[in-house]
Amino acid sequence: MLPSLRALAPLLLCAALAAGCRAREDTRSADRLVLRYQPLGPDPAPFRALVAAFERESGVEVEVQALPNAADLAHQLLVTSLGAGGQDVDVFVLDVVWVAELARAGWLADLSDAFPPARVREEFLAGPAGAVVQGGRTFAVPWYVDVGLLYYRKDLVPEPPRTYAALAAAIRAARAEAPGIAGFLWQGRQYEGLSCNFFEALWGHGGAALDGDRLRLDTPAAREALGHLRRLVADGLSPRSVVTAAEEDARRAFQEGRAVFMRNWPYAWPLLQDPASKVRGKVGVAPLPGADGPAPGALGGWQLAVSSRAPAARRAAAIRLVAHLTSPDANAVLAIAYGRNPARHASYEDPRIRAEAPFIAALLPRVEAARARPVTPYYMLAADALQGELSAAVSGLRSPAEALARAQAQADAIAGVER
Amino acid sequence: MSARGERRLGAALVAPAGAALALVALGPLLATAWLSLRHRVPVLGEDRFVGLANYGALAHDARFLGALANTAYFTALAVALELVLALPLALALHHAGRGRGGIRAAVLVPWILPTVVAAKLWALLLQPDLGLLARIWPDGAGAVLTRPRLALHAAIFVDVWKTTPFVALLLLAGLQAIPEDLARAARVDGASALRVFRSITLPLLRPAILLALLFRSLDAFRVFDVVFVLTEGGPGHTTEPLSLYAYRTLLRAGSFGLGAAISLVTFLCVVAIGLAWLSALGERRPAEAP
Amino acid sequence: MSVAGVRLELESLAKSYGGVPALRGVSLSVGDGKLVAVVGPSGCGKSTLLSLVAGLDAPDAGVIRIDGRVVNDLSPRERDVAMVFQSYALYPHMTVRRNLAFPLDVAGVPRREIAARVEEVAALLGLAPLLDRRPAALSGGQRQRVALGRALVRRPKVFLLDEPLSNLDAALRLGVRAELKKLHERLGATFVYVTHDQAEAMTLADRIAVLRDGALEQVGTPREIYGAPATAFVARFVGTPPVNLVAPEVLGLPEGPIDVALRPEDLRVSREAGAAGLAARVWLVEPMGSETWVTVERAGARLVARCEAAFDAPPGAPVRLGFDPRRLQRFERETGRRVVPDRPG
Amino acid sequence: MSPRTAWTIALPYLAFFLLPLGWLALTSFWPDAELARPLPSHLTLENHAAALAGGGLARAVLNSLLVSGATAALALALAAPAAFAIARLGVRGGRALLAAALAVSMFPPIATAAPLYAALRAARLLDTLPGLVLPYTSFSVPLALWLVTGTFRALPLELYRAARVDGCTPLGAFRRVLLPLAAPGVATAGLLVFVFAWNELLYAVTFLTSPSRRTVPVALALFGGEFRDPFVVLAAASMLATVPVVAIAVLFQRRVVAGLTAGAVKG
Repeated sequence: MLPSLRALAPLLLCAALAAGCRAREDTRSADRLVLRYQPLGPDPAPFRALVAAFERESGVEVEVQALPNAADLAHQLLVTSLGAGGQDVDVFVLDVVWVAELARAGWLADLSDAFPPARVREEFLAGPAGAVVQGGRTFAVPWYVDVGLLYYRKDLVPEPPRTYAALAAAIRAARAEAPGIAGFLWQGRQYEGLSCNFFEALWGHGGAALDGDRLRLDTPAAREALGHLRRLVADGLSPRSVVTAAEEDARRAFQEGRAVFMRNWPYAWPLLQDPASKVRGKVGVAPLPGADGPAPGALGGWQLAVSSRAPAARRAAAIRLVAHLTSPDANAVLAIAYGRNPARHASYEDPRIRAEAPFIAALLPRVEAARARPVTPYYMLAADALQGELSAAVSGLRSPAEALARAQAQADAIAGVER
Repeated sequence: MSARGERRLGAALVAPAGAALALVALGPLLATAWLSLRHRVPVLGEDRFVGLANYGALAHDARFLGALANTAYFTALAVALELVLALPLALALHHAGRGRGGIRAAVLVPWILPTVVAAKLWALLLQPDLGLLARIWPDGAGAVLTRPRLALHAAIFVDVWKTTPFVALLLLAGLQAIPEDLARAARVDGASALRVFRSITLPLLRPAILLALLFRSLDAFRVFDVVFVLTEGGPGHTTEPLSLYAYRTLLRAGSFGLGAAISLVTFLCVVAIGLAWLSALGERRPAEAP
Repeated sequence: MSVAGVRLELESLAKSYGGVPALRGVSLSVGDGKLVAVVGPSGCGKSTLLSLVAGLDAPDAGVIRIDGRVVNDLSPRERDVAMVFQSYALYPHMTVRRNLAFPLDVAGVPRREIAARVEEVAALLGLAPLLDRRPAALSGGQRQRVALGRALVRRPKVFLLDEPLSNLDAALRLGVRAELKKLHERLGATFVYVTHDQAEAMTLADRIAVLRDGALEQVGTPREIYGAPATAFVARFVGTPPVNLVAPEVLGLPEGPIDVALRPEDLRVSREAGAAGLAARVWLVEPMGSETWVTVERAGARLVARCEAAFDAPPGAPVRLGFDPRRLQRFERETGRRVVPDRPG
Repeated sequence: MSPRTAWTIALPYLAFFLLPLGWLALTSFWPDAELARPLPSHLTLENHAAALAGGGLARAVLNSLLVSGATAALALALAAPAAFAIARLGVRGGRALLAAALAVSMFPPIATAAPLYAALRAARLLDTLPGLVLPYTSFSVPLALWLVTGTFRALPLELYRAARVDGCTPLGAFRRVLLPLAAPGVATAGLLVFVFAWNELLYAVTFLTSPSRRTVPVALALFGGEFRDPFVVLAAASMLATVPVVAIAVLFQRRVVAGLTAGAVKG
């Protein structure tokens, strides 16, 4: 008697599990939206308040689902659920380099009526506006932006360098003062951050990587740019460790006062000013250097898009949610509570932001100059091959010329087969 | 119940497990096999039958061949080290007497720790600037991740740290099945402790060892998390295993057909390894009494 | 306590494993309350026979009848047989009490009756002080008795014993053997007793079945088996020391297509010079206390004789051999079959 | 080997396994801003507080315990009878099934994620805990099957036969005699399956979307921001999440091993 009950226990447990969890229905009504985004910061309250305000105004319930912070995983989740033709998500975030790809796949609703391309170009920064408007139609709305910056030690460097040569000279000068200090920290690990660093160097050498839809990687400027990155390591201007470094590796070392320069995103700023930071009050921010003068920083950040799979009624509600979350007021919440740079020009004049997030307000020139990585549907397809070759060159496995030739061949193979 | 009834009962008992496997594991496997014969990039709206073209492309793909070599090297070295390290540990656990529960709990923790955390812990310890090891040996072990030809060994090391307890537990289960009288008899026969181990324990432990080798080599061949957290396959793909290549092809590049082909090749390698171990296992298992 | 014995009949039983025959057409009838010993060298099919009777394996052909009822398609639980295994197969996770109670428990016997019957069996076998121990804490003899008790407690129609004494040391074995014999006499149940030890079979059995390579060589009372073995194999299998089986010329008889067998007690060895008989030389002398075994060499063959205790001779000493030709048994050399004296051959 | 020798051998292992864990524990008390320093200026409980904030981690631990427990129970419920049948009932093609099970389960999880996603959605099991238990179970049945089959084979055949002659049906012999004796092996298999389910991230992150259904690895993966990698919080969270599992594992092991002294099986 008892033993047979025991044998049933697993089944009962499963039944209990099933009873405790309702199956998700594909046919949600129009007054229930699903929003997928990556957590903005440790404290979810300000964002929740923002969403709650929308729920009150519109009478639409919003279910918030978190995407993992690993961009690859987030991309996978979207491709898995959208590619399967599912309706389980209505509004979701997109990296700048995903918009073209997912728009071409037909998974993004056309938002041109609510956000006419002309108005998007006018109200939003040029970089993100260029990424979300594809073929004269709007497929996403910029939410917040990021940009590559040069952090430098004000106590060791009198003037931020505007050229690579000046950067090298400044490092040598600072080392005379502080022996053993590392020079320039950046992100050389085999991942998307390395691509950002590479494109910044490419633009700094006056190059470009796009020819129509086609990626152009094997160019003289690209070879110079990659050679420059490799030389930073080989000549000791950057420590060998940059070939495995991501943002946090660089930020932590810089925060401990171990380096003169660092390339990083704006998120590092408040952390460097932490009371426990060794460089608090000693850090300045400047445009990245170039061969002949400052170079644009790479554009990062996220856009909000609406699933084309959502039925019309829900799509309309979803578009209203996007409008709410990208409004100037929402820009202010994100800037003040989470330190995210607004995607709207006007927000940088917002008195609330100027008062409570002066660092963000001061970044206007940087975000205006920010440039997107190549906007092409093939970028994500080729990014993987590109990262591996860039990493191989930076770590000295191959010459820059050879690495770029290989990357070009792989990118062509992908795009060529696709067409 | 007649013998035929027993066989029928046996089939009935095996059926649920078989069905579970077929439904949830075999189905996706076949789906993937079919996919590997197609050229399919959902984001580009491409989906057509291409036969074996994906496999043909892999045969000339330097990155694929590199990943295959990385994976094989990782598997061989990690599994060998784990076995060599786990055997004494299993013996110690078996003979520890008082307090063995404590040791068992302690050595199991690395294995229970989520792989992501274990890998991040070691990523922190191995971080080339600030990691603990970098501070102790600035240009030695501490900088291992920056060296293309050494970085893979860091991943192997972390895998060994995390998985040796698993192997030890498998071997412990094997040790517990060996009658103690055998070792006692051999001791009485004048064999030294080492001799008992070599002539009694080791041969009887052979099935457990082969089982551990089987499971670990199959699992190690699919290594993913450790490498992903430590190096993401860099520098320059020198630490990239097949599963990571498949992952990137599927999820980042969204090339499902090619990704499926890589997965399937990985799978076939795993099957080959499995069959090799199985035949080794089979030779050693005496014919079952009827 | 006693159990009603029943008749067990086997008809043309055959069984093979993976194409290798283990039993070929064995027919055997065991009377109610009798103890039949199945003997033979290891691998002869003894254990297979027990498995088939117990219902642990199904025969390829043939019929098994218990108490007149065909049981081929019945499961072990429906056959009402009990079995004592060579390794005793005590359940290590149960106490002696639960081991003994197990068959009754499985059969759904009421709790109080189980307790009573366990007590009864424990008293019978002297297990009472051990009831709350686990098998690991018992000596070999104690385990053996628990195994026996577990069989007894069911009061089955047929007892199957698979080499029940082979794991006991020699001294204990004789004692338990005697106990078993008394137990069988008292119970009056039908026993099938498998052993490779002919002495056990001779002392215990009402009838002995000699198996060789899966076929019966002979079935008979111990006296028939010893005195009139049907084959050379049977002759050699029973008796200690073993029978002398030699070519006839060794014993000074005319050559022929036969071997002759002579029991050691029928061979006389004489040291007296000039005595009549065949000349031989002493090879080995083994004093056994009450008698002495003497091995002699003659014509390249060795023969054993049981002599009086006082016999002694150094190796190589010349002796004379004598025997009564009527005690000789003849077997065809080709088939091993007994040559019946009144038939020519 | 004497207990003393055993301890001498075990000690270096303990150091090898535990020192990094000690470092992890220390890290969980480390102020985030000072992570790059050789030693922290002070210790803090902020990370643990951050890990527990919102109750997400506690919920995740509960979910993980449910999912892993159900997976282990279900996998054993499927594997143990099958293992018994293969080991003792002479199922035709038992070996082939073992091999096939192994092969199928060794398919790279990443390749099966998409088809499984579609299947689970069709079954309306997406974003439910049973929807996770199902694939976990089928991927851990082979390991359980192998280990338990081995354990059953190691038990003397005569015990099974004795139980049959004593009146048990095949299933009765399995339940009353073989299963209790195989308990250590079954427990080991259960523990291995439990930990596999406990650790799994890819399926969990793909098939579960609601915050209230996250498992521990998913919850851990969601700490931090786009660039921020608050390892100290992750360390605190993993310490908090790991303690109950270690406790369960130890209790589980000890309970099963107790009372079954080695050598008793041979009788």
